[in-house]
Amino acid sequence: MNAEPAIRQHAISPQPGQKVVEARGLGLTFHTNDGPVQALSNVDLSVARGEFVSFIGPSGCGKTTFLRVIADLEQPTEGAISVNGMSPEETRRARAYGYVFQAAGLFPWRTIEKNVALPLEIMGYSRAERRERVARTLDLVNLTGFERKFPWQLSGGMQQRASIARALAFDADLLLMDEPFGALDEIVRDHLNEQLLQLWARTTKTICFVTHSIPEAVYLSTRIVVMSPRPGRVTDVIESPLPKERPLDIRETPEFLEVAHRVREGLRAGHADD
Amino acid sequence: MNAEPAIRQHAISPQPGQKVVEARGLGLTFHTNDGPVQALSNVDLSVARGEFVSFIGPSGCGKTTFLRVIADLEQPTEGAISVNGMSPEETRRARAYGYVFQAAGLFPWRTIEKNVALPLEIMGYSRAERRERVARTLDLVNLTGFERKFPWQLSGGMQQRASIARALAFDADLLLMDEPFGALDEIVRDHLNEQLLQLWARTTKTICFVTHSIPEAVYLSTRIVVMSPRPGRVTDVIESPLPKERPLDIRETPEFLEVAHRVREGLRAGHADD
Amino acid sequence: MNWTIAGALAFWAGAWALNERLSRLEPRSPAAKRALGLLVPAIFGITLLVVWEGAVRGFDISPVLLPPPSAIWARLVSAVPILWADFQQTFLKAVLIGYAIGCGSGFLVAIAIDRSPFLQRGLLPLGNFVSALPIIGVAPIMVMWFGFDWPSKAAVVIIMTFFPMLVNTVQGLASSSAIDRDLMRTYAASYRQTLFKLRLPAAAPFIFNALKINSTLALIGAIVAEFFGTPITGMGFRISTEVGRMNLDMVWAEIAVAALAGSLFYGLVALTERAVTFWHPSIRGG
Amino acid sequence: MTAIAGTIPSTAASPLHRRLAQGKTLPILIVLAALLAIWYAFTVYLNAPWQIDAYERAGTEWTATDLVRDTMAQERPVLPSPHQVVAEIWQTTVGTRLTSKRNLFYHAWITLSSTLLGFALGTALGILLAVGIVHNRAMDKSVMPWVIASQTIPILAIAPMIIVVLNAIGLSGLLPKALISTYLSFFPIVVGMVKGFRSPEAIQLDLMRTYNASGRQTFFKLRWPAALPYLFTSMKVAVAISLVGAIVGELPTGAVSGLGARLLAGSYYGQTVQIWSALFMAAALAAVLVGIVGLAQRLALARMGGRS
Amino acid sequence: ADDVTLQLKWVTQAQFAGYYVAADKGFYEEEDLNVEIKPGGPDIAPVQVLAGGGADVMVDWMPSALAAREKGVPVVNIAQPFARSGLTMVCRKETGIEKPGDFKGKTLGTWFFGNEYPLYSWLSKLGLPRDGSENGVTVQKIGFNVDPLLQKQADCITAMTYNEYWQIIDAGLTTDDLVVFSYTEQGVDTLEDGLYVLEDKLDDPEFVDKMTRFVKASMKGWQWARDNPDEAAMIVLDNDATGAQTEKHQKRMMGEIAKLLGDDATLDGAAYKRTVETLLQGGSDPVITKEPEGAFTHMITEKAM
Ligand SMILES: Nc1ncnc2c1ncn2[C@@H]1O[C@H](COP(=O)(O)OP(=O)(O)OP(=O)(O)O)[C@@H](O)[C@H]1O
Ligand SMILES: Nc1ncnc2c1ncn2[C@@H]1O[C@H](COP(=O)(O)OP(=O)(O)OP(=O)(O)O)[C@@H](O)[C@H]1O
Ligand SMILES: Cc1ncc(C[n+]2csc(CCO)c2C)c(N)n1
Ligand SMILES: [Mg+2]
Ligand SMILES: [Mg+2]
Repeated sequence: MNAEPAIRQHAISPQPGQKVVEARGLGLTFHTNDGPVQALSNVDLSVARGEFVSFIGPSGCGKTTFLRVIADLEQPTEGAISVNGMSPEETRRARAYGYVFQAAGLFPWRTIEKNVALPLEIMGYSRAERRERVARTLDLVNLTGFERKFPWQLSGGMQQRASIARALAFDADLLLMDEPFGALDEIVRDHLNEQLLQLWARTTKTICFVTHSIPEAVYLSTRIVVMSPRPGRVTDVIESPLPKERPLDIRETPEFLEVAHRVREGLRAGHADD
Repeated sequence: MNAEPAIRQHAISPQPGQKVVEARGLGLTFHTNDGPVQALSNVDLSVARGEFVSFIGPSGCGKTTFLRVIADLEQPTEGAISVNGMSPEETRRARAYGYVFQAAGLFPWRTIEKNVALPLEIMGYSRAERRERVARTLDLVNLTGFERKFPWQLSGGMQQRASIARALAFDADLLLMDEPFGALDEIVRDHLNEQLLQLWARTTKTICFVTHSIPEAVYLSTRIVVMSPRPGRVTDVIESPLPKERPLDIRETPEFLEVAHRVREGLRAGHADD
Repeated sequence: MNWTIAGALAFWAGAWALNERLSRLEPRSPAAKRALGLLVPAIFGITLLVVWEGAVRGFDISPVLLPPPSAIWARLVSAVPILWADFQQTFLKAVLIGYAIGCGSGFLVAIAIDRSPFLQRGLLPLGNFVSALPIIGVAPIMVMWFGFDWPSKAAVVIIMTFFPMLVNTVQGLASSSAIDRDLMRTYAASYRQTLFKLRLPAAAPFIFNALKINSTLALIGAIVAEFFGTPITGMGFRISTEVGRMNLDMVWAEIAVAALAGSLFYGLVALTERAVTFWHPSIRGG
Repeated sequence: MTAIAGTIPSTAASPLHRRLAQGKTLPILIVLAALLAIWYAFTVYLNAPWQIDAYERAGTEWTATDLVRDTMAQERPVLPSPHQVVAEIWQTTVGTRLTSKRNLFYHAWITLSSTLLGFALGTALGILLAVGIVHNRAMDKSVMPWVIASQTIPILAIAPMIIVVLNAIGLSGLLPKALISTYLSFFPIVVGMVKGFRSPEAIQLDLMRTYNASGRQTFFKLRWPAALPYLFTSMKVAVAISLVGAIVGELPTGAVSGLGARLLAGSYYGQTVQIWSALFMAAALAAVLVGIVGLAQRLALARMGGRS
Repeated sequence: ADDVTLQLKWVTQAQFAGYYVAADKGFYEEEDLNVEIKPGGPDIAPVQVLAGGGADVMVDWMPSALAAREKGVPVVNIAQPFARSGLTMVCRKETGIEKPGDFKGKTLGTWFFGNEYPLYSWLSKLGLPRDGSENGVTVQKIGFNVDPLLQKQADCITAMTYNEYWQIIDAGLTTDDLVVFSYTEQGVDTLEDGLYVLEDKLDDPEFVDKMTRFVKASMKGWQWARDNPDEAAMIVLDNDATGAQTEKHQKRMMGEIAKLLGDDATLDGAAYKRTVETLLQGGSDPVITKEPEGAFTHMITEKAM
């Protein structure tokens, strides 16, 4: 991410150390055709500014739901949550976060570049800046050359990358990313991991990141939140002792493997509940 | 997969050692609004009956396209391909394969159990057998309890598992699986990897499997096909020296790591072309 | 501006404010929700009637142009037997039968067109041809062919409802997604299986559009067709006859019955739609 | 590209042959021929009773050939034969001065102009109402039922009143007629567009929410494009109904000109052939209008990356 | 010049030749009038147009005018150019009908819009119920054309001497095939084609003057049409915007119309009484329930003649 100077801070920048996400006794129950489904139960968590927090847990445990609550896309049925010291709704209205959905969710009637430009159009960026940012972020995710294609002309991984580009095109202080690299091969994934880490280190972004890959979680995060199966509860929060500066081969160090092991144990404990 | 006796062989069972997939000089070019995109170029490959072949390669290199050609969902523009010694179309008409798509593609108007029952209805299974098979495969992918939910009420990973169940519900001799475990956590993934391997070992199925995970590819396959970026070519085919019987901890043996290393090198070489 | 009109306008303003309030409420219980769903349009409707009554009285509009709702109501209650007989003749016979056959044939032709590319190219452009066979041209011809009684009205209804169903079904059948069609291909599903298990469910939102549009179109068609020759019952017969006798209150009583029947019919179709296409984002709450 | 025989469809056939085999012309011609044959058969069948009656009254001997010939040449047949209609259309279009009131094109033009005006107004009104209904809960709850009720009022019954009222407030000419078209055509648009505007997937709406997009932005960037397939389908229905409305609207304005007037006059004076030629002109007009909407649909959806 | 709008009861045809002639020959201009003639049609109730202010004067049949009056639209007959009714019931001879008594068990098609009342009072005179039974008749509403008779969907239908009757003849039936009953001869005639205005307007002397001139010029037009029927028919043809009328038919219609015209436009009291009686008798729900008052005035015709 070498176009650093162009990246601007948004209006609402919480002070360092301030809590970006603060959940207390959070719970959420869906009401479905055959009975209620409790997706989250009694979640207590706080994320400080500048943290990189990964969420890991079995499929269907409520990771997406939790991210959606932060993003004000879902209303908790119990407990309280504040984002940037405000309600999630105020944060959303301030356009203070970028969200990468688990499914790409591209608009089929827009070309790739138009899809990436969508948030920029909405937020009122000038045409020139839009062009520049679209080119930059598409390059970042290795999609240069596919600007004019429509989504269905792209492979699954390429669609996912386009949706990552879309969320990175504008500079939100808080990034909510739901398995963004799930459909990517190891090499591209490593590359994007590095890029994301650099972006995070350079700016004061806070990142909430859902992943299924233990090495990815350990490599990227300052903290790893392990969740248990339904109803989603936080069973373990693991602080990473790794330095901020992380070359790719840090993944072979004993510290790294030690953290990875703890995460795996945490996950296993959760599954044993099942 | 303990309901083994109920699994029946389909009408068309190629002889052992017979070629299930045989591609010669295969190429495919898409014509798009801004020029042709060559997705596959000069692919030569043959897969023998009973093999477990993994395809690995950078995002957008043509893995999905190749699987689609085998499944007669895409017509090659060059070269020739035969499946089970017939044209792909004949194989499709004989319902000789099961396909797991990269996206779940569940029908929103059907509950999960009805979605899994869809191929069974089409192939004319009796009601009782349908019920039995749906229950068994949903259990296999850990979705018991969600039979009556609609797709949009499931998490991303759960939807993917439902689509796997749908492809396993009937017993095709050839399974084409496009990143089936991409959205699953490590534990569930390990579990499904084991299940799949057992199923394969027990029956005489041939499996073509696309994945981005090198350990997964090595753990599962008898052969790993490494593909290069666009236009998709086969750059390396790695035979696995691992025994047919593979406990999970085989992944820590030197042989395993050696194969994994070779795959990684192959991938890297491909990326360098970029 | 006189007091009657001022009063009507004041009522309007008040009702509007009330409705804005009511529709903001988010009642918990489903029963309260349903009650609210009925209350709001009812208030709107009452407002319309009050403004109408006020305007007719306030501006002293001649009763042969527009009778006040109160007069219409009085006629409505006093003429129930006639209205019922007309309703039977027009709605229960011509409308329902014509609707069923018209929608049915539009649907079947759409399927036939979809099945055969040959017909698609040959029949669809000709299908457009019947799209606007004007009712006043067709109605006398149908009377000539099918006689005075309801069959000729049903024939007009068939012609009117055919095209909306044809167009919507054709479009709906084309609306299933590519990946879903690929899935059916992998099962080597037969045409029928793909049709019933994928393409028709996916087409349902479009098909219901046509069913809804046709539910009102059928009624208009049957009533207007009766202007061109009938035995001496039927809603259209009554309307055209009573216009000639300057009994505008009877005309509007008949119109009120038509509006009520049409709305209920539409409501029934809409309810069925909710039940059948519950999965569509428009109903699931996208 | 090196084509391998057998994998690629042969392109050897001549262009003309291909055009005939794959184009629209041949199927249309065949279907048309079939319809014509049926029509001729019905002409004989439906006109025969009158003809036989005439023979008997005149006491003439007749044969089957006579019957077939004469049923196709009656002056006021129950069903005119196709060639009678074609001859009438030819004679009243090409065979008459274009500006003459006897020219069918003149009448078609009168009807077309109010159709188009009414259709434009109806489409605009329908879209506006749908926008209101989708964005405002009070409107959704209170207006929609009355929009439906409005459609159950037989227009032909209230059209005279509408025209009288409009005349009283000084509106006359094209607009009152067009308003009848509007009244009929806005409804399919409302129904279709409410559905269309609500058809975006939840995830797409969520995405717009994360951008805190305004209602306007969500509308123009998401709801509108997502609703286009519904819009065009509704417009096809609406333009056809609009034509019906224009023709109906011609009656209470004195039915002095337009296809509606021709239909009516034909029916008063028992000129079946004239009725049928006016009907055909109306149907042809409808086919052309629907065809134009279809073309617009194909162009628009292609631009939006539609898969064939 | 003063503007006058005339609303006709029916489409442009020789039935209204007098007015078209007066306009065409400048008779209205001579009276310093600027007359706009609005054709009618099946969907136009002239009374509504008059009440809505769309016209100053209308041509209407007395049944509908009297009905409107009772319903609260006070229309007044100011002149009655047509002295006789052209309404007939035409039957096919082959049905065996020779006299009205033979209607028993038959199907009669009639126009509605008030035309059913003379028929109803006729039937009640004959003692025939309208219930469609063996001993009664079936009444059907027919459109304004003669197809039901030609297609044998009805045994008899209403027809005007000047229009529908000739359509039946043109269609190939001969006078020998038909039996024609004139409503006048059956004593159930009602007055047709009179000129009506709104009552309160007659309080305005200027309006009365305008109408006087209008009636005067119109009668001049009718006189001219009676003297030059073929030319009058051609004038009507010129004014037909539908382009659907034929010369032959209009010339013949003009000839028949001439037979219905009175010597002047003064309403004949006896004919008026007969009309009212017929209407009051009309069966279960008659058009008018009580003797109308002030439904006509001779003021205008007295001044005009
Ligand atoms: N709209 C909904 N209606 C009903 N239940 C829902 C809905 N959305 C999610 N759920 C349920 O909530 C639970 C948590 O779902 P969520 O999507 O948060 O899981 P997840 O942790 O993101 O899983 P995955 O890793 O598979 O994406 C699941 O059991 C799911 O079935
Ligand atoms: N329908 C199509 N039209 C045009 N181009 C297409 C189409 N489908 C795929 N492509 C192109 O073909 C190439 C190969 O796509 P494919 O889906 O096979 O990739 P993949 O190897 O499966 O990638 P991934 O791992 O990201 O799913 C891509 O460059 C893509 O843009
Ligand atoms: C009350 C009443 N209103 C209109 C007509 C229709 N109409 C007016 S003149 C005429 C003669 C034929 O052209 C016809 C049919 C009617 N009969 N009775
Ligand atoms: Mg999720
Ligand atoms: Mg792929």
